Amino acid sequence: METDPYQLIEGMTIAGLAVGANQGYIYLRSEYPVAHKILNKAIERATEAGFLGKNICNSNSDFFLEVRLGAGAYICGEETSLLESLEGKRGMVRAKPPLPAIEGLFGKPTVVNNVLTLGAAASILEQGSETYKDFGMGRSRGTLAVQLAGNVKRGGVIELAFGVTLREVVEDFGGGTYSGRPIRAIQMGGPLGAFLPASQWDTPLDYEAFAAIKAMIGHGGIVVFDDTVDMAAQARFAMEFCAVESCGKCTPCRIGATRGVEVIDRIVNNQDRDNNLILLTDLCDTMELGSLCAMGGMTPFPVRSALTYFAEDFSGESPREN
Amino acid sequence: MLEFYEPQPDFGTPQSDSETLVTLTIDGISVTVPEGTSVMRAASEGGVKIPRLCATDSLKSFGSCRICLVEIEGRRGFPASCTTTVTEGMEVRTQSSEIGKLRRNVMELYISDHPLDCLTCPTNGDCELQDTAGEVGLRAVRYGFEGENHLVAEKDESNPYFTFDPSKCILCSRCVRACEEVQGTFALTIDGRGFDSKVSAGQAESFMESECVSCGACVDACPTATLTEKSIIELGKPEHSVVTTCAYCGVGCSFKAEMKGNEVVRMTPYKDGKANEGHACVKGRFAFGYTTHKDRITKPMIRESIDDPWREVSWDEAVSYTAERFKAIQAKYGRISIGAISSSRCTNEEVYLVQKMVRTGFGNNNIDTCARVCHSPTGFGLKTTLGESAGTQTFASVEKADVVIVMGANPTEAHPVFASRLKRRLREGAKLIVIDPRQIELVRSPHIVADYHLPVRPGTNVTVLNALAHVIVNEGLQAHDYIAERCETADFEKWVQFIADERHSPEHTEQFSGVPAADLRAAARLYATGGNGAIFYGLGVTEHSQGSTAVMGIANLAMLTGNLGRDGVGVNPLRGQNNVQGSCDMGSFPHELPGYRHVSNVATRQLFEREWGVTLDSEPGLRIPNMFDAAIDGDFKGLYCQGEDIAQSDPNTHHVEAALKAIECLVVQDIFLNETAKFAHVFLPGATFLEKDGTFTNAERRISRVRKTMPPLSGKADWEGTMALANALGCNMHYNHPSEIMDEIAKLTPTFSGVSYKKLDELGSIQWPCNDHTPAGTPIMHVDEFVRGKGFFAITEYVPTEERANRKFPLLLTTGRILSQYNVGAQTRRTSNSQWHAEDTLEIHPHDAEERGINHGDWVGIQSRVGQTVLHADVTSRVKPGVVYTTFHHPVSGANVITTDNSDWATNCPEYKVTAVQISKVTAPSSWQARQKSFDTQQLQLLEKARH
Amino acid sequence: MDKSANIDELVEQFKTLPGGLIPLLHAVKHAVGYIPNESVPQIAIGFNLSRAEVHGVISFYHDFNTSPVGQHTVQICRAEACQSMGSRQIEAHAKKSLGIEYGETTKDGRVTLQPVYCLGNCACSPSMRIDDDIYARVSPASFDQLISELYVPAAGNAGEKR
Amino acid sequence: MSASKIERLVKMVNQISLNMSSNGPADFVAMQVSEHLEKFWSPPMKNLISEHIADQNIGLSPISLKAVIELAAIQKAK
Repeated sequence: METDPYQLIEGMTIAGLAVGANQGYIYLRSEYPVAHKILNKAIERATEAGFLGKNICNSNSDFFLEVRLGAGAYICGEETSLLESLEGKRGMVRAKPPLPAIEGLFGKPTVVNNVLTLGAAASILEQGSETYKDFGMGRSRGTLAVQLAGNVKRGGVIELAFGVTLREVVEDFGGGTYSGRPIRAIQMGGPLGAFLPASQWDTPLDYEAFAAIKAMIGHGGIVVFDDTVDMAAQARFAMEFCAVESCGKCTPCRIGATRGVEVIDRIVNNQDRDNNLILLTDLCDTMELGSLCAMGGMTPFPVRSALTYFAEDFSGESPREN
Repeated sequence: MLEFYEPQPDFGTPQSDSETLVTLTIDGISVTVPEGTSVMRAASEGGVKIPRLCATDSLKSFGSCRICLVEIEGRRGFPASCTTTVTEGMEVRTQSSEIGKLRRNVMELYISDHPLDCLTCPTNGDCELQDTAGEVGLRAVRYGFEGENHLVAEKDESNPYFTFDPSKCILCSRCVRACEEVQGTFALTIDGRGFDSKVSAGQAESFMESECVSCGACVDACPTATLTEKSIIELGKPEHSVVTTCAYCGVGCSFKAEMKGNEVVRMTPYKDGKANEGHACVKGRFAFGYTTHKDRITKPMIRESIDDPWREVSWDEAVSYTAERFKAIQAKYGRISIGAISSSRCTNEEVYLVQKMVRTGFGNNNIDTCARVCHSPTGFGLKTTLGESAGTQTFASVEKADVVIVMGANPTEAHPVFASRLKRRLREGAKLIVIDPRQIELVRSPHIVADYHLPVRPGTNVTVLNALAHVIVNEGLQAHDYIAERCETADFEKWVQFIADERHSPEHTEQFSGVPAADLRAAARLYATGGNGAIFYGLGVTEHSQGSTAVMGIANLAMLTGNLGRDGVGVNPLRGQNNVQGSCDMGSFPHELPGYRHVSNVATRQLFEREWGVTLDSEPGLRIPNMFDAAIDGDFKGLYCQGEDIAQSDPNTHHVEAALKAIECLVVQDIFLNETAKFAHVFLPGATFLEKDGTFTNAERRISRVRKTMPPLSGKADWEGTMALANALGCNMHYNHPSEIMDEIAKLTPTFSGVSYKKLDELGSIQWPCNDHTPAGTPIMHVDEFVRGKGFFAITEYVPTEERANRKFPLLLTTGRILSQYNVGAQTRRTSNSQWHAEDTLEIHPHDAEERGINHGDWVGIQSRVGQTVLHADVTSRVKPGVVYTTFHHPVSGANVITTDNSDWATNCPEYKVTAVQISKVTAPSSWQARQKSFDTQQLQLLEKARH
Repeated sequence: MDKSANIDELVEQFKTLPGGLIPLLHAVKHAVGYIPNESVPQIAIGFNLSRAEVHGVISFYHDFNTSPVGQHTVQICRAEACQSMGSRQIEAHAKKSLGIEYGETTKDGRVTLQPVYCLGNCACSPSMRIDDDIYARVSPASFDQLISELYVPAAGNAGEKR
Repeated sequence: MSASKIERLVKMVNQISLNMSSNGPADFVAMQVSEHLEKFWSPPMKNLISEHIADQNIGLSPISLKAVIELAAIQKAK
């Protein structure tokens, strides 16, 4: 969006033409003021050049594109919450069905995709689906724009075919940690992604392979932590983040996340430790199986993985911040 | 219908109206339900209860509580049964150890932020949270109670009727959704998000400061003690309940009177009541306290003159005293020197008895009813054009309407439960045309915008109706085939000649009505071409010198566009009081016997004469205004007035007071010493709707049972009082129960011949006509043909009212109602409803106010040709320049001191809606108000003497 | 500035935009610095919503503050990538050096401190935002430098602005 | 400001006539007006207005007068 906004604009236009939509919205987080300026400018230029608006490229088709700014709500990345927000409402998650493709924005059928998908559309059309399909492995075809971040020497976005291992990405592309200390954990797929220990770094970037280890590729974000990380604090943060960003509609997420923070605190403080560990597992089950959307449903991923692979950090003996 | 108290069954999600059926198995039980039904509802219908908290069948499924999760063969995870719809062959399991654990764990989270005070909680034993915790088997809360919580959240006690205790809230949003989906006010929201979420009225303010209209839908929807009636907090859970019908407006809502012994603990809207389907308003839901108010008079009283103190006497003495006085008056002044006025607040049976007493005991036809002053033009106009004096539809029919015209009615204030239905339909996309001088709430309010608001100048309705018809005819938009098939074609041709004339064009009528021609044309096209068109109208149509003409104009429009005789269309008078329709049906007019049959008709008369054993007068009696005139002329000397406060509600108060003072024996039967009773010689204590059996008939012709919840405080229900008086006059009336009166009505009235209490108990309610052809009643009238045969297009010439603005009286005053108060306020003023509306004010446009140096809140004098009163000014652009507006709920306001004697040409319904006035800034109440105050004080002292 | 008149203009501008409430609220915040509670009724009328609904929307989104904030808003990223690069130390330092907690404004009204969850600059963590500028690789020292520049009229930009 | 008995009745008849004035030719309207009076008015009112047929000064409009004459005939026939 910041360096090649036209790729997204083109992708959305293609998608719009494909489904017969004549209005597209880019729902952009307000935390990205730079992207906001660039996208607006790009849309303005594309419209002036006849690539957007009425009768685009003399095709007798119209496609209008508008950037709508979020207002500080992570949950609005969830597709139904995003639609509510675009409608000018509280970003509360909708129960599905109906799926947005049937009844979406303003009650109309709506395609909701992420930037990566729409960004890939133009090159797929240009080079043919076969070419795109040739990349990747198993059922995960094509490429993934990996965002390498955190404590890493060379961070940034790398577009790779599925199948490369996490270790290759972090070590070969990233060059190890920024701090120069050993890597201890890698979080893959955003704040709701699992923390992976060294034993799992050889997992290839493939949806099925990640699902098999109860992790996810998600949006392709990779965050590297060195050996100073306190994984109990990270687990606690996952719950805390969920508590801060939950829309509050469903009970497992609304109350569960807050209780999660409290239970983890009791565990690390050695209060009735064994029972609280059981309770935390129960809570993770409840959130995972009972939540209305992925926010509450996936918050247990980082928590459980930290608890499983970095249990020593929950002993209450490791030095913790906060 | 007396039953032990039990909440009504809740299927969890609304009913699907699909005609396609789907069969599935739930826990091995085969269930067949309409497509679109939720798994939860299907389970309920199959006898399987799935625990839930955020679901209730009055609201769309929401999916937030996550208690109702189930397993479905072939689907991953645990779908919520409320948001999952059934599919053919689906196999659902509602119980398993995994589900059980999940539900218990979710419940554990709820209870970790909930006070542990079940035993002392006001809804102990009537709490869905408590029940559900039991159902899921919660035994411990492992999180403890030390964590973050909302237990110290402050209570909001601002609403007089219910408490909001957020510490008990589980954030199911049922209240918020009820306010939106059921009531349509959108006064509630969730403030914040995540764990900090909390229910908020308005902008995180108290309920009373917010947009809340206190309909109670949120209280009904709340599954916990968060929103609880104060009466329940004070008195505890009810032990039995009685289904009855509300005694306020013409919507006729069904309620469960929830009782402890003879005390009403609360009134809850009855889901199976077809008029309201489980919804209510602030009056019916909460304002029942008047029934036991200390002002109730429970003993008969008599006095020689209105300057004498009252004397409490026995029923026997009061009744024989009255009979003797009446007989003496008749002996002295003639048979037609006495009469009676019956009440649209009383039951059908009571109204029937009053007219029977007049026609048999008084020996004349001097019987009229308060419908005279509200909807008599409806009776005349609809009978003339369609053949029946009643609205054509059910309320539910509006759910099929595509274009709705609301004319001279303000449903959100006066018919709130119907308004909620209407608003729901409008939110679904139906179009709306409002014809009203004021910008009523329906013109613009949250999620509602009228497509056209035609701000008609008071008194010119007929020009607007004619212009609408003119556009339809001249643009060829009429329903040609429908008219040819169903209407009198020769009369139609004559009418077309009349209406097509240029004098009815919007461009020409604009000068009278003030309605922009372009808007009017567009509205006409919309109504004629927008699909099902339904017209709802109120007293803003009838209470005019051309009230009857306007009603006929409305019927013409509906016939012209083929909008009669099916679902979603029709002509629908919104009746003011609970039993206006019924009181008219029961023969309360001086020219008509029950069933709208003229007294001059020999066969009809003979039918009644045989049954009643007397000879009936074949000539019409006096209408209410005629009675007043005759009283002043010295020809009318005795009046029995039941449940009607003519001194306050009838126009030109000076004139009415003069008439009342001229009456030698005025008998008032009421629950309070009302304004009229202050002029009375005999006071017979009335009974409230809670104290008697009977039936009310609402605006959709729906006859519903009124059931006794407690014995009459005075020892006699109103029908028993009337019967005693009738017998003292020599009639031979012996009824043991109102059902016997209904049996007599059914015997004598073809439209009621199939009605009986037994059938009412079976069906819940019946819309007349109910006879051999339509044994279950008639939801929609004129389906195949009009009652009169062919529809008649009446000529509706515009005749300007004499009440015109001029230099001396440059503004036009019109009147209306407000939500919290009811009519003359006798009931609602004796409840906490006055907290919303403690006084009547005068609405005046900022421009008119500024010209007169009037500021918001100033005392203003309102001078008409007949009188003056003083109110506080409410400077607002709800009214347009040139128009002022007030309500008439408080006696001291004297709204009728300024209204004139003008009345409808055909029915003498007073022209309440147009009074030319001048407004000026003043410093004190008017001389009438001062006199009223001292008279009031004097009369209350005379009452006190009776009580000691 | 007559706030209410200005807000009326904005309401007029946005009320016909589908889903225009959130763009309006951004515009009001931009014009006034916050969303005054007194403006809710006029917004509600313009958008044909209840006051409750408008309030519900405002209170849902972290961006929409209903009371004035400092001249500058400083946001420190708390998300994982920044945590992996020491954002917790930056947080602690920021609170201490400004003498305020999250959500508070310095006594002189200059700076409001807020947490933020990801500024999209994760490859160059830790990040912070001052008004509409994002800064990367923030250290306690560069934080102090950036803050001190807020106190210099027409300050140039130091630090590693992206 | 109560008008006298007969003034009130005259006003009422004239109002009815005016409202029916476009229903057809004068004779037809007069007949409709008289039917209306017969149907809705009480005998003393009918009698009083009928007694004033000959009185030119009470202010009945031409159609009203015609109607009252017809009404009087109906009354007489009873």
